[in-house]
Amino acid sequence: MNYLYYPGCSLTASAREYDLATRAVMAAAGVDLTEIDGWTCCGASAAAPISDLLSLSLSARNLALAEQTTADGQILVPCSACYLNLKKAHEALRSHAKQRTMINEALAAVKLNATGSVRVRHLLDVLAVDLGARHLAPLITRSLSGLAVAPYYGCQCLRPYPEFDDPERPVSMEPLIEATGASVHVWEAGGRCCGASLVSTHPEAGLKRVCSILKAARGADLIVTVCPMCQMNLDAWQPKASRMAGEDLSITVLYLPQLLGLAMGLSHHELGLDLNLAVLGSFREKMF
Amino acid sequence: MTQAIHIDNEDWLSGIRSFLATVMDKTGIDAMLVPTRLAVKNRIMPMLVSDPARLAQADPLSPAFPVNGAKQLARLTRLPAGGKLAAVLRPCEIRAFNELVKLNQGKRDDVVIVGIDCPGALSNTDFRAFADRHETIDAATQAFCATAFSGGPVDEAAAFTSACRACNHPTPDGADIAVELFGTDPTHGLTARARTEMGEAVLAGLDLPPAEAVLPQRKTALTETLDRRRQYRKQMFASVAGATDTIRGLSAYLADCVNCYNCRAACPVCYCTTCVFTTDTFRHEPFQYLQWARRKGGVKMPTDTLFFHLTRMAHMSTACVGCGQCTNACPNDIPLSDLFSLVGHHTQEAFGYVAGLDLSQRPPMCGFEKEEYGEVVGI
Amino acid sequence: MHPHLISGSPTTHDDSDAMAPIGNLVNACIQCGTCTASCPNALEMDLTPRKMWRLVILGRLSDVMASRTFILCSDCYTCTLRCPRGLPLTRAMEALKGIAFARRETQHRRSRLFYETFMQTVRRYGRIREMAFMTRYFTAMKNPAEPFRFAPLGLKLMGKGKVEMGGGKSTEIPLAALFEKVAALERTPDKPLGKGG
Amino acid sequence: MDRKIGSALVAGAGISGIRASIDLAQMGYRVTLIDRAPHMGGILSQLDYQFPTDRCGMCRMLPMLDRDAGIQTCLRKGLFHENIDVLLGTTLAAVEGEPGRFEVALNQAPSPIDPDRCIGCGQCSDACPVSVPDAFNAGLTPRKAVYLPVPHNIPNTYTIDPAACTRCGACEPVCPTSAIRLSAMGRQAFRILVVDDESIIRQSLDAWLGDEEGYTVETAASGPEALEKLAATPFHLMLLDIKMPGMDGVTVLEKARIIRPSLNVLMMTAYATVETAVDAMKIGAMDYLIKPFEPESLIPKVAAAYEALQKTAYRRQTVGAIVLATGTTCFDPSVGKNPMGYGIVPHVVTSLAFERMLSGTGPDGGRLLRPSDKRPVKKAAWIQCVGSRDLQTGADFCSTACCMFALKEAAVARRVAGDDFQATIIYMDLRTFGKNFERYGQQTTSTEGIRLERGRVHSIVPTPGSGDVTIRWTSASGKIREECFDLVVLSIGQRANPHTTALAEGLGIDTDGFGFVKTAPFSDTRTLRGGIFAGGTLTGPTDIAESVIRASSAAVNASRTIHRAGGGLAEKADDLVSCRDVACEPPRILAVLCRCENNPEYEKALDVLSARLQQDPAVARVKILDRICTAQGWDSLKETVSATVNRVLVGACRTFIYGKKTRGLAAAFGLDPVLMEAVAMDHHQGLAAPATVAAIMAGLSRLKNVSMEKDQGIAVVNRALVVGGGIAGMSAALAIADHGVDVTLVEASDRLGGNLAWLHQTIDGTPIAPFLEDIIGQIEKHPKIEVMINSRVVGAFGQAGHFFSTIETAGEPTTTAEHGAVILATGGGEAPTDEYGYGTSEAVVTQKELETRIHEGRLDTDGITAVAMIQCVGSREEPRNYCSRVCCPTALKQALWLKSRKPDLQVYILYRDMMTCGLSEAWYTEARRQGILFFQYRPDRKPEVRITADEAAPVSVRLHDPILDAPVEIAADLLVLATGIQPRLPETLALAYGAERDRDGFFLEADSKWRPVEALKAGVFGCGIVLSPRSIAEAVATAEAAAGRALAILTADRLPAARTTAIVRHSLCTLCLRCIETCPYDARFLDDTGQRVLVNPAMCQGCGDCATVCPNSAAIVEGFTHRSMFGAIEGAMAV
Repeated sequence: MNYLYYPGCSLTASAREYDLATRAVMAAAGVDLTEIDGWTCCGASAAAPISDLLSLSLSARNLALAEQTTADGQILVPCSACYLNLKKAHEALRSHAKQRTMINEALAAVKLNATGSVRVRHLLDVLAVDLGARHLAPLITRSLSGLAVAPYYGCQCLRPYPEFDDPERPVSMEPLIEATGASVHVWEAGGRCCGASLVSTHPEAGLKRVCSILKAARGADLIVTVCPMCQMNLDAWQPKASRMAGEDLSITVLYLPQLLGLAMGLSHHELGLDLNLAVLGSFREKMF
Repeated sequence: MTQAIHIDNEDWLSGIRSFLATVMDKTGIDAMLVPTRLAVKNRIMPMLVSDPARLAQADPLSPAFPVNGAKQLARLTRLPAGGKLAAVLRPCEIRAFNELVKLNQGKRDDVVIVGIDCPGALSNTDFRAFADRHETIDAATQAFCATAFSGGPVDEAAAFTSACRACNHPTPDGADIAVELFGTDPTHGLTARARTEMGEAVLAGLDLPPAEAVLPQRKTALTETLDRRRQYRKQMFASVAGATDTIRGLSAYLADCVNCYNCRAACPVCYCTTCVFTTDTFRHEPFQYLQWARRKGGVKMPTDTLFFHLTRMAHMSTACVGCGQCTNACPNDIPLSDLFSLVGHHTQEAFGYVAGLDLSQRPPMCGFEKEEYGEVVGI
Repeated sequence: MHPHLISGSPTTHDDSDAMAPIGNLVNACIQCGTCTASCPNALEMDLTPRKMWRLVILGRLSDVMASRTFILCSDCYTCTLRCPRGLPLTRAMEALKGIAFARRETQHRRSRLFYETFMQTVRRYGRIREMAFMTRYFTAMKNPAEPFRFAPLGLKLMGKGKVEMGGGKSTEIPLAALFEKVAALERTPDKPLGKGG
Repeated sequence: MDRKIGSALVAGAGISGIRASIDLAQMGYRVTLIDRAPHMGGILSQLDYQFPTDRCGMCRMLPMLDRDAGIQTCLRKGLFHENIDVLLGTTLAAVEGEPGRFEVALNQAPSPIDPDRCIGCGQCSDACPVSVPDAFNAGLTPRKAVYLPVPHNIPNTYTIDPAACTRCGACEPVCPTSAIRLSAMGRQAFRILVVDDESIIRQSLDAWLGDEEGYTVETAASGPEALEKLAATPFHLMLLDIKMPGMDGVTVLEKARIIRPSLNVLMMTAYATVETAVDAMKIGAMDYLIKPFEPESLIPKVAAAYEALQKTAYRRQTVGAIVLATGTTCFDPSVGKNPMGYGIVPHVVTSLAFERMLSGTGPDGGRLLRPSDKRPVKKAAWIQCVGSRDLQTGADFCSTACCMFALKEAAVARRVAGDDFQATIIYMDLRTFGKNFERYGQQTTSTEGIRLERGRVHSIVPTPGSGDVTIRWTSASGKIREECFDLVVLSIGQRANPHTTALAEGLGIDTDGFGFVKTAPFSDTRTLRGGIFAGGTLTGPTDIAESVIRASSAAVNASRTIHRAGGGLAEKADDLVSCRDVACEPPRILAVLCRCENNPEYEKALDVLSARLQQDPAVARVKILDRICTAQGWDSLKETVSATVNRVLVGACRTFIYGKKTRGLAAAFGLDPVLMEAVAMDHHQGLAAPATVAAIMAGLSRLKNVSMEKDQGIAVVNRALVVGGGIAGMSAALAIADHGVDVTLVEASDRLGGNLAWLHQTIDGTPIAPFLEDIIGQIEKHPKIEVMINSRVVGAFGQAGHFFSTIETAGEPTTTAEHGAVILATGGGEAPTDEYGYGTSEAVVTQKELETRIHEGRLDTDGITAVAMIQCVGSREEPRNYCSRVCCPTALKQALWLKSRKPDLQVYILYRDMMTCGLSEAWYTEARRQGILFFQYRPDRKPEVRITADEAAPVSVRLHDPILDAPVEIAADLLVLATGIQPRLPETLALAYGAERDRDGFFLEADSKWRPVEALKAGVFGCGIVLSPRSIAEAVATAEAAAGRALAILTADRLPAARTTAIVRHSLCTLCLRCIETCPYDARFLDDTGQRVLVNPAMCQGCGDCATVCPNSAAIVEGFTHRSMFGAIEGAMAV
């Protein structure tokens, strides 16, 4: 299996461990990742309000680069926000002739042209559908039994494009978690919003989202995420959320590939576990 | 609207005779149905009187109650009679007549009804004995009136029928003109009061002096009478109910019945021209009688006596006015009226119905109500 | 309360033209309130989403701009998913942010600067350099207290070596040409991809 | 009048199909009624209660005239009519030909259980090891793979669900009557012979085709062996190897074609012998495969042969016209993007499941318990518009029935669960748009304590720590509400039947984007192909009453097609066999008892029973026959024919069979059918059970006392009188006249057309004037229609079959018309108003005035910038407390028209609940999209209108906007008031025909759901807006429905009286008239002399109310004389 790889800005900085773990787990699963050469920011959630065309063009630029590498390839995207932006651009290129023309007019300025021939895939989509528990289970060398894992999907890998999971009640992570021997923490918050950039821009509103998710995770040993924004909101802001809630909401938060990697016997160094902001001592003792 | 007149200076019997004659004369009545002494025998029967002179023999105050006059009046009013009619009736006769009117057997509009307070009546047997103890029928009536309306005993040998003792409607509420006697001194004349517009029109044309308001004595006498009757009625109901609450008990109660059907003939609200019991319906196949005999080892002949009474209950208990004529008619002294009053009381109660009182109240089971459907079939 | 005056006469309309493209997105709204009940941030909003859409449909731009409802949209797409009319509500929210930024609404300055600074970083480096972005943002905010709000987080990230401290020229892919071309295209009279278009 | 006979096909045996079938059967056609399901009744088989009665009542659809042509029984159990053949498990595979002569192919699923043998004992089900959710109980209970589709069906034959059945065979041996043949089911019935010398090939083909694909496979290792097998048993397909030692494949093929000429043969060849294979095809092989091959290349070829065989088994017949009534399905929330917790959160059920929970045949015997923990439900919420009005689920339509459905469910639930039951309905618009719906809604919500909440729920989650359900919605005021319920009911919408598209494609008719069948303009039932009509919900979601109306409309249109084509496709009716006159003979009864079990107890019971019967001198003979329900048994019954008996009593377990066959049996005996009596010997009770014996003895007694008098019925005047020359009256007149029946059409005004004269166009832009001209043209040139304008009916009397009407025409002498039926189509008009400043300003107009201005080109759109419309003016509150249904679509129509003329014109619509039911919802969506502004108002907070002096905006409307929770003021150039429709049915006219008006003055129908276009009094019909407010297409549908129902009378020479009718024995009658008063069908009346009570035998339904009130049996019902009743009682008592 071979995928083009679009890490996105976060994975080069605040979510470096996500990048490390993704690459490590994919390698262990025999999947080749080819990073798109010269990729740039997808525009995140900031471009669209400024300009739709800009937002689409920024993402399309990356699709164009991908097409140059493998015209009928598939891009694996670990970041949900990047995934959504690339997907929107892909959708515009595929389904809206007028938009395709406009985008390519803009891309002409950087001497690129995009057709939308590559497919955009979220990391979770690839893990759950292409690999699946059936493929991953044989790679598990270390059972994580005894751990209760709360699967946190966030929003943008589920919505608005219901590509690989039920956007109201996602389940795609469950077989993967179960494959590691861990149990799934049953909760309703898996697809609820983490607050996204509100946590930075309007913390009084955003932190409430964080609080409610962390509260719902009570009883779980850890939360796993598939998006750097979600991860940051759930781990980095834990102290602040705890203060806001007036109770200790600390919990270990890992990226999904980190959890899988642990079960596959990869080292914490390979998985970038040292970079995580919220790994409780108890968890550390148990696992490391 | 009530207009009342006073009839004075005479004894009641003379007073009422002169009053009826005045009504006939002044109101242009062609004929009047009134209890009257027979020319051929010292007996009282309803008579259709067209000659006002014959009213000298009229005697609506006598305790004689040979038949319920409602049935007779229905015959007179069923179709246009070609003349103006009046009728003098007991309260239970009026009630029975009203039931017949509802069943399209008579017309109320075509007749002026004079009703008279009723203290009760005697069975035919008792009346004959009572009458025979007096010189004349008039004397018997005078003797009766002397005590009856104040609640005293009528005669030592003669007692009111059970139906009368249990009657709770002794005043002629449905009449056009009501003659009030309860609580009144026989020597002080009597009061006739209009109860309808028609009655009012009649009285207005008589040139008789107006009466006073209702006397307090009347109220007292009525209250006492009703109390006494209620008590009797309660006891009577209890004892009949106790005796008939099983099929066996009921069969015993009616055991003396010989299917003479007299009770049915006497009943004022049994209105069928041909009763189903006199049709061929109950002339069973001989095979059938044999089957019955085979099944039980023996069957009482005539058959269907119990069924006859049950059928009559089913047909007329909602219309039963409790006049007592069934008991009066029974040659074998079955206290039928007690039983029918009891059953009538319950069936009428079930339908929120009172027989004979309100002409505008339709008899039960007369119409098809969609809403009842669910109740009846239970869905 | 003074009634909102609405009438067919455009003079009494309140800059409704500016919102017309958004109106086209949400006109079919039947005010059922699914968006409000679904929105994770509805409780923090001054206008419920339903109320805000109602105002958008009624063309009441200033009331909408005065609200922080659309700024508080965290792009979770739950309302978009659930809207029985299938309206692109999240997209309409983004478009409202765009209008507010373009109008330089003072009450939304902080958000605007956050977004604008972000894009400037992208324009200059091609990728987001978190430190550079934050520095620019705090400068733009001209609020000396602002950096402290993020200080603990920044320090934590730096401690983990998770913030690019500048340098690393090799990853710099300036996108000014693309930004300018887009701007030029949007200036042309026929702008099929204008805000919310 | 043309007397033509023909036949029709009705596809779909739900309520609409049943209605259409009965209508066609009553008009004399032979009807084939098919349904894909193994049971009748469609979705209504699952519903026990319908509003407004909150009961069933489907049986009211049964024919009231000529009742004896069918069996009067609960329609949810079955439909038995001598003109209707019901084929279940059958689909319409193909249609060829032209209107009037269609060749149809019907695909009947082979039934592994022989319905003639199955006695419904259920032993097969007990033996079946498979358990699946029972769709009948909406999955709330399990059932076996062999099961009863509907517990109350007659005949209640078990059936096998091929999808669930594992073919384990456990059921076959336990069946006491050997009714089950699993091998007859589907692919298993397809027999394949594999002939190959290599055992590996034989084995793998056996595995692929037998084990995997489910065919029956046998193998032969050589040519001779194959030929031996072919000679012994038939096969459908042979897979034949070419290269075999001894006899080669081609030789085998040649020989096989002699033994089995129609055998399909598929050659298997190596690459080297392809040429031989090609030659083999020349001598009759169907195809060849080159070895080695994969299952993927083999299986389609086998499947094709199988399909081809299936097609040859299609039942083919010729019909004159086709009515499609295949209905809709319920929306399944679990498949959508928003499952609403369904299938996820416990105690979230669909409205259909809730219906089953309330049912006595449901999971808990009608006690309202939660599905999983069986806790009584005391607090439930209904969530409306699940899968309706939801573009996310592809439903830009309103399912129409769910609002009333929820109100009914809540009301019934409250009755079932007690007064402490709390019901909450969360809705978007409460669409109480039908006749009496508004009052039912108001009454239900006030007296039944049902809480209504305007809102749309989204979040549905389990309440932590309990089995309850927490839901969240935004209240009208904007507050976010969260509440916990024992149970949440999803009011699921209707969906086009998924099979409709394929059906439509096959028939060459169109469907819309939602999968509903498209119809011709101004019709709800004419598909785009002549001769094919659609009833019920096939053309768009609707409720029961409208489904029934559409079904009747489709039926009458089908009938017109057959007439136009000349009719005459029906099997010839048997000539009436002359009957022996046995009236003067004493009864000599042949008693026949059926034996369907072979065991000593049964034999003993039969002996006892026959001895009992023989005791009666009227019984001439007792015969015991085996299994009369089988063809063999029936033949043996016919062999007992003898002239020595003059009455026949049949005691057997399934009397419905004899009900249908009685006439045949009677003919065999040369006796009147009334002398045949079939009595049910209930095998569930046992033959010796007192109830069984009692039933037989009662039957004996009925037979002994049967009356042979037969009423000759009433002569029919074959003319219809239609009162009212609007679209409804004209449509009805045309539908009747097209059948060759004369019609007198009376119109009060000086021209035909009614309201259509001022209507401009429909909401989809179809102009109305050409349509009206066309209709008037048809009327005027129709030789069978006599039009009387400037005329009115001033008096009438008579009965169904023969009415006399006095008609006054301006300036002409009064005439009297004699007719067999009357259709009242006097219509209605826009209600007057003086609200909202109407009459004080030219700027305030009604919707009619606006339409007229548009129609006459008097509306100057250039001069105006804003138009406001107020809906429900004087409607949905006393005294006009009903929804006029057309006003909301009308407002949308005008608004969209205005917008199309002048896009920047502002249009404001002030409404209470938008009543855009069915497919008109899409116009609502479109209007919103176009920027038309909608403001909801409550009746306790109505808009206030001020007429200003401002010329630029002469009208100012103030109201409270509930969403903004703020006052809003609208300045408009024009204010349009929707005042609704009021009927025009003079009381004297209604009374003249014995019809009644409802409290709002509309024509009172016999039953709002089941008999929606007829009065309780037979022969009197209503249609158009005199029935209730409706659109043009809906009015036309009612007109055609009324015409169809009237034709059931008008096409007969005499109205046949039923066997069981009341009579009067005048010598006994006392004329108390209680019987007249009590008769619910107005069948009794006093003759002109006033001295005799008479009965109209065609109208009498034999209910016996008269006999009950009559004290002396002057009123009796034929067949229920005292004698026979006593005998029946005696029979019962004698046990």
